[in-house]
Amino acid sequence: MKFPFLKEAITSLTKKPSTELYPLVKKEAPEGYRGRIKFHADKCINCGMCIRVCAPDAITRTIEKTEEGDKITFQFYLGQCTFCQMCADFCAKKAIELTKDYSMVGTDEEDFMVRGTFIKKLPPKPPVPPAGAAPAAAKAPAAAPAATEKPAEKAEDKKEEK
Amino acid sequence: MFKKLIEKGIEKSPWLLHINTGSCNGCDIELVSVITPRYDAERMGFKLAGTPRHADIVVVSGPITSQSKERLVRTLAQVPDPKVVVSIGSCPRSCNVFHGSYSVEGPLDRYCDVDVSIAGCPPKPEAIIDGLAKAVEILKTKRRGK
Amino acid sequence: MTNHLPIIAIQVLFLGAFISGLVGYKSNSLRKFVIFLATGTSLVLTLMLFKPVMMEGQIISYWMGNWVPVSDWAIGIGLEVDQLSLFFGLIVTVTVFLGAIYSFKYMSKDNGQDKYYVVFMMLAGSVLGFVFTGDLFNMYVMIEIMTFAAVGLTAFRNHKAESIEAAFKYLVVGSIGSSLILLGTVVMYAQFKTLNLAQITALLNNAQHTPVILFAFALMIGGYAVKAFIVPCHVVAPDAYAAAPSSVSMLFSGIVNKAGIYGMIRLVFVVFASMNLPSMQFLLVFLGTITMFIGVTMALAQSDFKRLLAFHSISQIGYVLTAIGLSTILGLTGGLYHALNHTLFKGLLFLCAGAVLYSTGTTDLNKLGGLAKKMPQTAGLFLVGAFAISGIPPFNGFVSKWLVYQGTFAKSMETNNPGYVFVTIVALIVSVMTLASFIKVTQSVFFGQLPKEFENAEEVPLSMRIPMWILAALCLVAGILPTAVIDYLIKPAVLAIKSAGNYVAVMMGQEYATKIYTEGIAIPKYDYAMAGWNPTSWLILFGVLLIAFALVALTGGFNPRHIVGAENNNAKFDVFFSGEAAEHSHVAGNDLFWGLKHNLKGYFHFMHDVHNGVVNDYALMVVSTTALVMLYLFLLVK
Amino acid sequence: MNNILQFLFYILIFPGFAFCVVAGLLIAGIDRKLVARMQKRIGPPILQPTYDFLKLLGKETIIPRHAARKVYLAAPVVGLLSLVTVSLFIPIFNFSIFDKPVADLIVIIYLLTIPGVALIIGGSASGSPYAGVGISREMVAILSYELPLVIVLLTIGRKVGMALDGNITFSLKAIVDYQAQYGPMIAQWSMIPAAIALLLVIPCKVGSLPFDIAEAEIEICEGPLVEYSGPPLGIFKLNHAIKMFIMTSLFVTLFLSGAGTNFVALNVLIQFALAVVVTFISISVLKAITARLRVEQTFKFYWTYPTALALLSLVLVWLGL
Repeated sequence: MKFPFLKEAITSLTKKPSTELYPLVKKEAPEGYRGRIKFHADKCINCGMCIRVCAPDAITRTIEKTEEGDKITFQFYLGQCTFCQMCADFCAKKAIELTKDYSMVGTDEEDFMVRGTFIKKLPPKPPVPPAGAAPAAAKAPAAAPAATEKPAEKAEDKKEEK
Repeated sequence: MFKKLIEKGIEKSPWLLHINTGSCNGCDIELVSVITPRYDAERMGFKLAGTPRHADIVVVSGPITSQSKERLVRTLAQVPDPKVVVSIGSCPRSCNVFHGSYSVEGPLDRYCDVDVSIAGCPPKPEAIIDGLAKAVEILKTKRRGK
Repeated sequence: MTNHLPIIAIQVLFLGAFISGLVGYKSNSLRKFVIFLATGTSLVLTLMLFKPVMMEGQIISYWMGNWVPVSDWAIGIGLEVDQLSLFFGLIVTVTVFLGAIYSFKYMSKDNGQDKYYVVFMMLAGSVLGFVFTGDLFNMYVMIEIMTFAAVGLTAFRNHKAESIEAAFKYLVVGSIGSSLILLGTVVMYAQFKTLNLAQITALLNNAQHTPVILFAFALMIGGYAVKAFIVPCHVVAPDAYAAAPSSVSMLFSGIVNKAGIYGMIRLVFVVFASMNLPSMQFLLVFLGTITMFIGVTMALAQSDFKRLLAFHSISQIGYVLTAIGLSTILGLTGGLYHALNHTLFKGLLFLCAGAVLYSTGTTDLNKLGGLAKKMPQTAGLFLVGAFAISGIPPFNGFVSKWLVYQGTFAKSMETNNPGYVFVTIVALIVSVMTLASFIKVTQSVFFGQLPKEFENAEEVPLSMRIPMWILAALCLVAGILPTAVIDYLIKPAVLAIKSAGNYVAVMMGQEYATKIYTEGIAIPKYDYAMAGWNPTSWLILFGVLLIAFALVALTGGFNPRHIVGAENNNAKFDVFFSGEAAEHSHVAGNDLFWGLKHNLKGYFHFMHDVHNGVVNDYALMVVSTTALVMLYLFLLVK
Repeated sequence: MNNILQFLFYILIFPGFAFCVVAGLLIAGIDRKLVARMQKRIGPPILQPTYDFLKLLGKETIIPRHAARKVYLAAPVVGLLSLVTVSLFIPIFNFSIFDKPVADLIVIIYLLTIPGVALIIGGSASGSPYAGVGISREMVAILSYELPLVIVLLTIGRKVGMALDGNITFSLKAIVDYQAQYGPMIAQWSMIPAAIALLLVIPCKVGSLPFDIAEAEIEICEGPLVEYSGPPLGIFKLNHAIKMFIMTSLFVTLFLSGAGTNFVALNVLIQFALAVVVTFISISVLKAITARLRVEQTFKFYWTYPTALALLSLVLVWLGL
């Protein structure tokens, strides 16, 4: 009969336990951990690539037509997510981020929803063309960032659940 | 006083029953790691019970496959009151990547009230500890409500 | 008046056989009445002997036809009831009475009942005659009647092949035993020209143990070993016990093998007065030890309820033989106590087996299960019997087994012989194994899941339960009042064993005895008192604790609100089977204890091969045992 | 009247029911803590068994459909009662509640089998196939450890009997007196193998880890306990804890006892402290470093090593050493 762990057991008695006191001492997840999704609605351009790459269909998008433009809501359902980071990787604008927050505990569905809403303005109605088309075409790219500025402010009220 | 003592006991000694309903074992391994020396859930009184009759908290992992559905329902019924059902990982919540499969009959809330869900695929052991702590609170309120 | 009681008690039983044969085929109830009256009268008569014999210490002698000894030479047949005889006589009458009551309902499904009762009463009368008689040849006659009655009863359910087979085996081996006894008797008569036990005792007291006497002695030991089913002469017992109706199996274990034990005691202690020889003590202790060990291990391997009980009978007889082989006061007390207890609990267990057979039609442990729900009383009574035989306090088996352990160990201290410690160890292990095999029966018959085909099983009728209740109550009484039992039953019997001189004096007259026992009749002392075990105070403790528990329960410890019934059709009350639907998944008796059997498989295979069922081998075993005993006696007993 | 009250005090408070419960739960808690520390864990609080017990009192009791109701509910209580009864008979150094010897070692051994039997009968009555497997294992375990246990006790009886009056004695009081006179039993080198054998028997008797084949929660769902829930389960767990205390306390009385001090309270404390030490040596260490054996391995183990040790002791004592 051999008791290979006898010595170790006895010596462990006097040593400090290797247990982490988790709920008392908070713990940071390691670098690269894929936790709760954070959606930066201000960066999103509604390309829909994330939806296409999401294997479990955790991302839904609703589009409401409003006067100002399309009110677009991205909804990430953490209860369905595999945390594979595909969406973040494929996001051209880096609007999706998987944070290190691992503690995702909830009692109902709402606790697992990450939503982000922004309004995609309709392209401005083409004004009566002034003298030449070329300057108008050159102006439009300059106007586009200004147009996205506004919805970004509105996106402040996006729901960011803890 | 007796009631208070029992409540204290319930708070301090929740026993878990783990049901795997076709999970990929990711969550199961994380749950087991909760009772390893590193996380040592036993210091909070958690213990893995072998049978539903001993359990207070039922931890379900996996999408409910059609094979396991019947067994799950029967086992859940056999747990004595008060009991709390905890779903662990995304699968019982929504079937995750398996949803829509011909052999999956989830999600779990079709068959019982899920009291606490822990998201993650799989959740980190710390998250499981958080979820179980929440489950204990719910267990206490359930005991009081009786 | 008291002088006539023994012969009347015997004759009432034989008369009962005769009358029930005459009138029995006419009317069921008349026959039952006759049987009840006969067995009841016999019981009352032996009970009436209790006061003069057990309490006042009289020894009753009765010369048939008043053929009293002429000039110190016994010519007639005498009955002599000393305390030992009465002790066994009480066992016999109680067992017969309860067995008869049980038979009324139990046998009602069989045909040919009138014949059954005739043979039944013959068996009863012969054993009572055997223990009351004071005549060597009469002993042979009675045991011969007993054997043939037993064979007839074994074959009673002759529509089953097993019954016929068992009866045949029993007939062959039993006849060999009887012939050995007869041969021994003949040799004794040739030597002493008398058949009276008392006179032979007296003559042997002064005579040398010549080879002829040793020859006769060995033959008789062999013969009575067959009657008591002592290993290796036990081989027919399991078949016979299992094949006979349960009320008869109860008689077999209660009185038939007790008759063998009584014959042994009477011969080795009183007639041959040989038990102060260490070699004789060793012989009996050795036989007893292997008997109890082989009996119990064979029982562990059985899968039939009654066969299992039969092997336990053998095992328990081993205890009795071991204890009386010690030949100390403590040992004899333990041995006789265990003989009494064995009758009580084994009778109870056989009746339970009968009840199971009555309501389900089988005793196969692998088929039965879950009967506790259908037959709660039988299950409870069976548990009492099982605990008693396993020696769980406060039942009676504990007391007597404890005396046996004490006795063997004290003997080892006394003689400084380590062999007796070994006997103690074996006795304790055998006790645990007994528990194991009864756990097996409990699990496979009464608990677990109920097979579909027994869903309509019912509790047995009241008249079958009454004897079981009485036996269970006696088990408990003998367990919690050991001091009373020892004072009134065991102690006189033990003293009677030890005082052969008294036996002679009563039968042949005081003058004759003093002439023979020139240095005076030794008066034995009973130097043992129950000290280490006081069950009454223990029981009081138990009661107080129980009350305390009841209080806790009432004040909300176990809130009855939480105890949920199991009557509705909810999955919640299914047995947990890892979520599977509760199909029939009863662990059968054969599959229990594989861990044990696996480790001892060499031994079990050997035992399996020995019990091969070939009658020739069995006869050979009996004869060679006798030969070995003879050899042993010739070589070692001086 | 005074006598009865005193008797009631003995039974219900000390050294009976209440003391047993407290000591048993404490020892079980200490054992769990020690095992955890040996595995480098923090481990549950010492009161954890108490919490478990209290919780189980508040749970629902489900009686399965196949169960024999009365036996099923009575079994744990009978086991507890017999354990409490044993506690009354074990002397704590020179303190014993009976003046006369009422029960000796064999009685105690038989009474100590009752909790095992109660577990078996209760499990059997629950009607579960897992329980069927469990009870068979439990029974084989009883068969296994009983052989060395019996030999150890006979050795002690022989040793004490030879020293006192040449007569056999299994009286616990005589054993304690003997130790008061000649020093603790373990100090005699011929008794050391017996002591080791008894130390090896204790884990199986209380059903702790290398030998907890009957209650293997992973393979057979806690065996006989599979269907129990609520208060009856709580009482079984309590039995388990009390058995731990009683077995270790018995070891202390048999091998480490002596005259003790004049104060009962101090004696009790010493007894308890020694019992904790014995628990540590024989239960906790084994539990921390071993994995579960199979049933036939357990049987083989007990009928070889501890039996050989006990026999060695018996032979030594027989030779008068």
